[in-house]
Amino acid sequence: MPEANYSKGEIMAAAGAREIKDGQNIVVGLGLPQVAALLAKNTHAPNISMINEQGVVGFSPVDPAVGMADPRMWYKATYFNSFIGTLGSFLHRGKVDIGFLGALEVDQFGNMNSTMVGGPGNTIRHFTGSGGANDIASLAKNIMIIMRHEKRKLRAAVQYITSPGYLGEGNLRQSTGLKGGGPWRVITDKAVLGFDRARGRMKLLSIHPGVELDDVLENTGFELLRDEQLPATVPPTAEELKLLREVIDPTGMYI
Amino acid sequence: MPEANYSKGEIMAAAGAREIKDGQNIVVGLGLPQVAALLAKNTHAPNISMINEQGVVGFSPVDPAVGMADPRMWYKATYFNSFIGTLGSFLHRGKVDIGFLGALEVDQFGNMNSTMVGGPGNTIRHFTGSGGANDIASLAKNIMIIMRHEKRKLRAAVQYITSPGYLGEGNLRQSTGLKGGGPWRVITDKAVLGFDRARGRMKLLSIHPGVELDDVLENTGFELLRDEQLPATVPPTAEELKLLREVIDPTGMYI
Amino acid sequence: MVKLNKIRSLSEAVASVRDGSHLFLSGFAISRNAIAVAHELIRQNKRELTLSQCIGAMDADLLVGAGAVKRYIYGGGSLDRFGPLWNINRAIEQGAIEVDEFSGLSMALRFLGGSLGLPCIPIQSLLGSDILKNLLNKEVPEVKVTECPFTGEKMVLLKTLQPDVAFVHVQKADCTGNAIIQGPRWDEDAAKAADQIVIVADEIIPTELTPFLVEEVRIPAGRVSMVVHQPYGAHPTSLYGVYDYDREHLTEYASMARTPDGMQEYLDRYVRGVKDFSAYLEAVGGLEKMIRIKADALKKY
Amino acid sequence: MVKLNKIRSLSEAVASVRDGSHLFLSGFAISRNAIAVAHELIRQNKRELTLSQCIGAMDADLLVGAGAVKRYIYGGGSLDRFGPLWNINRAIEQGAIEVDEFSGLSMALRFLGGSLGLPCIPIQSLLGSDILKNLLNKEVPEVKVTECPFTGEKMVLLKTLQPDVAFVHVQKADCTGNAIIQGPRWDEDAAKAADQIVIVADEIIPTELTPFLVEEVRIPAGRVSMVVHQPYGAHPTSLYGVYDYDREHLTEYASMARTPDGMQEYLDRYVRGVKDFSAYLEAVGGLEKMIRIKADALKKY
Repeated sequence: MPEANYSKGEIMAAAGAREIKDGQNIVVGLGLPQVAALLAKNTHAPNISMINEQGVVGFSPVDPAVGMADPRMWYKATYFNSFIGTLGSFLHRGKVDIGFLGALEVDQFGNMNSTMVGGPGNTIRHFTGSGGANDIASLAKNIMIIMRHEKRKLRAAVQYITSPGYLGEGNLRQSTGLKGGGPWRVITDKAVLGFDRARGRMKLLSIHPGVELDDVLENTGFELLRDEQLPATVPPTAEELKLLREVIDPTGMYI
Repeated sequence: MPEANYSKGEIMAAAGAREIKDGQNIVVGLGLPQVAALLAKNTHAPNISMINEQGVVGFSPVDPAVGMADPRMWYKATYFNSFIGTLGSFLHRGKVDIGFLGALEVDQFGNMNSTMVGGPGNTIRHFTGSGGANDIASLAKNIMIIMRHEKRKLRAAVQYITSPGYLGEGNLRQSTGLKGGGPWRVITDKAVLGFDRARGRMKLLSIHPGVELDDVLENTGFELLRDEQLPATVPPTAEELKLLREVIDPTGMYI
Repeated sequence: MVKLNKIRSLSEAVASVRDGSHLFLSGFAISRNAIAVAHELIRQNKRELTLSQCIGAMDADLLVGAGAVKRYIYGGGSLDRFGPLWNINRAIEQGAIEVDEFSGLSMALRFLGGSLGLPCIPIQSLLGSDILKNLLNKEVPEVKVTECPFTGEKMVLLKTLQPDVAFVHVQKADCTGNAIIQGPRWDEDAAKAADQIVIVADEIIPTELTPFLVEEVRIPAGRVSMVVHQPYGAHPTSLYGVYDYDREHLTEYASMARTPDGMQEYLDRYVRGVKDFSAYLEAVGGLEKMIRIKADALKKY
Repeated sequence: MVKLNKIRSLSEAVASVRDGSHLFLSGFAISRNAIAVAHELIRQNKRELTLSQCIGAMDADLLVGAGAVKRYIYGGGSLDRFGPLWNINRAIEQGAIEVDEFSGLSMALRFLGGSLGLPCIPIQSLLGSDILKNLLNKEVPEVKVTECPFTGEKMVLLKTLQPDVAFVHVQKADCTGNAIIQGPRWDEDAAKAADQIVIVADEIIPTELTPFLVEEVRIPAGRVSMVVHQPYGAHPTSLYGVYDYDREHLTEYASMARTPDGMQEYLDRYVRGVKDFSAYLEAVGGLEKMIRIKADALKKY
């Protein structure tokens, strides 16, 4: 296995960016989602609208930010409003093509937990909660999750459903009344995963160069659907790496 | 009877202005309502917020306008929004003290018609309809109507209830679920009328100087409640007349 | 970076409208009407349209007068002191169009709910009125009197509205669709309720400028399908800060619209009988008129 | 013309809050927090408060850490990369406060509905989640799963929220209460949902200037009860266009709030142990610090 000349963050950003089509409306959060979206915007998708849930649209950050509430994320925004102007008249109106989400845990049905995990004894540890995540998971046409590939994070069942995926096998999501399309991609540091949307289950789509299939399977807490032939994830191009390193994240804060 | 040194419009404006308290939120339309509110603002109530239903607040017009859609009405506004920002977050939120309304017809319960009247045969004539009038009548704490005193306009029953008053005798308005306080004053060119709010019926409060009681009663299409002692409406003061003629409506467009 | 260019000609944008569509036009009485759009819809002979507006305006009155409208959903309206909406009132009196008549706020809430993708929204006006009685008597109910399950209060539940296309005349927009509306914006939620938004801008600004005017951007590019550049496209209604209403022409319109024959003559003279909106602008006084109605920089009218 | 002067001191404005009130504070994570208000509420030892926010922020975390909060209604939150809301998470883990946890949009719609005086409003997220399951299990229901009577779609009906008092930190306001918010305004509807609005402005502008800035006025005077002039009142969180967040102090806060003892030490050092907000500003670095975090005119941070 040749040593790759790119980092895990870089192939994740590149894989995420390639899933984005020009002209789409995309809700992004801090970190790799934003990096992936900016990479797409700087290459094949210059006309995407990036949306920040609390009311910022069309921004073009030039300095690394510490979160969505950091005005660095709002630089050169072309629209300010409130949650109502983003999660309302974009998302609930059915006009968000891709919602990026992170989570503490994701399960085989794409359900996500960002609220709490059990601690020692009967205790719980409480985390960030939903923010807009539940709404985005419920209502966006496609959900893209970017996360580390670890068995404790990719679980058979999450401990708390903060943000619904397919909820369970079959058409449970639709019968529950959820209008968005549901989970669509999970980009990890080992693979690109997708979903069999009819069955509501996670499926392995490609493995990053240099990663073994067993490594993926062992670090996943449930059985992944997969085709017999598994392609390798296309690695980042020289142009993409140059953009990532020199323009989008020059201080290496996220990648 | 001494010849009055003021016009009917001037005593109507002055009588309307005196009903306004400082600091109130007031929805006004074109014409005498606006003149009355501006007179109050220029005298004892400098801190009222005047509200225009389509999304304009805090305006100070200096030129006569042809209607609410005329930007002359919006001059020096301090807030722009939409119907939602005026009829929503002021009116429906319960924060409008006085709503001024006009109407084709008003009945003894303060119900108002601005939609249609019967024509010859079985025909109807269709007019302006509600605009914000139904909402204002339903939700403002107090409704003030300024109109000409004619038997065909002050009727026992209106032909169409565009904007609800007390609907009928007794507490029908409350049991219908309407949250605003209902009709409160009707200022005509002959008298100031109010309501017995418990009974929901119109009541004569004062008669303009020079007008006979019989003149009022004959030109009202229903029986008016009244106390035995009826005061005369206080005529406009010299200061009020000066303001009306020189500052508020110098071209005499409305008064 | 290449920016998506959504600029289309007025005729291209209007050609995308299918007969039978539900349209929203941005007019309120005599202000910021989508007049150029109404003209082009008439010239392209679009039929069986449904129109919805919070408050009826000249743009809708033109379309009703031209026989293009099947159904009109609105909350009342007029041409302010220039007169009533003659064509709309006449069509209602004669039963020539289907009309759903609401109040200003109930229309505004139906659009707000539609802009948020909510299926329904409550209101606490309308109760006790003949407006509500008429609506409840209709075969296709879009209103329902009910109680709040939490407070027990009576309320009217309204079905929300989502027009197929909104045509919104604005002061400025960039070519990606970021639209600046100055002054009151009665039409902002209705625009966002629509499935497709077509911005008609009196002025196109460079995208580099948009971030500096961000506080005045009311409709974001991500919701906009097309941008039409049409100077004076709201004439003879006013465009706050850009031009005043044309008193002379509104008086002429209100006088001709008073009768069916007069209205047809108006349409022949100013809409059907002219090649395009530029020819209309010439017919109503051209450059000299436009200079005369230019807005004062301070007063904005 | 005399203009109503609603200017009050911070301590007067906060003194008007009754124990047990339901308050809204304008913070979102580490931006535009009502920090000066939170400090003064703590110094005046207000108790048993209910707080509600779309997204939890430092202002709420301070109040929970000081033991002033009985119930917190919110949609999740953090201090961005400075860390979690230590006090809030700890209080939830220990059952020390009542918590109603929603999502960002469901809180936003509850406030929007409250701002319009609607008793309830529907939403179509939450379905299928444990957030909804937890809320339905509560004794006082504020959510109900139902169907739209027009479309048959499933929806969650939410009881709307109307706080008693909203404290909203803004860039500029005039003395009558017209408040300018620049940048995103996650708090605009929540403010309008409240019965009383107290504007805390970093800068007071003359009323003569307001009409020229009208497009940026987000909360109108007619809805505002009091105006407090408090420069740097959002410190250490950022005020878009005025000052950046104070990285140094946020790091110190996040580190001290990590333990109950550390939090009490923080409160003693910076809140309870200082006379007023001016003394706090001196304690965190005074003029030199404020010059260092001044926002760049172009970048706005």
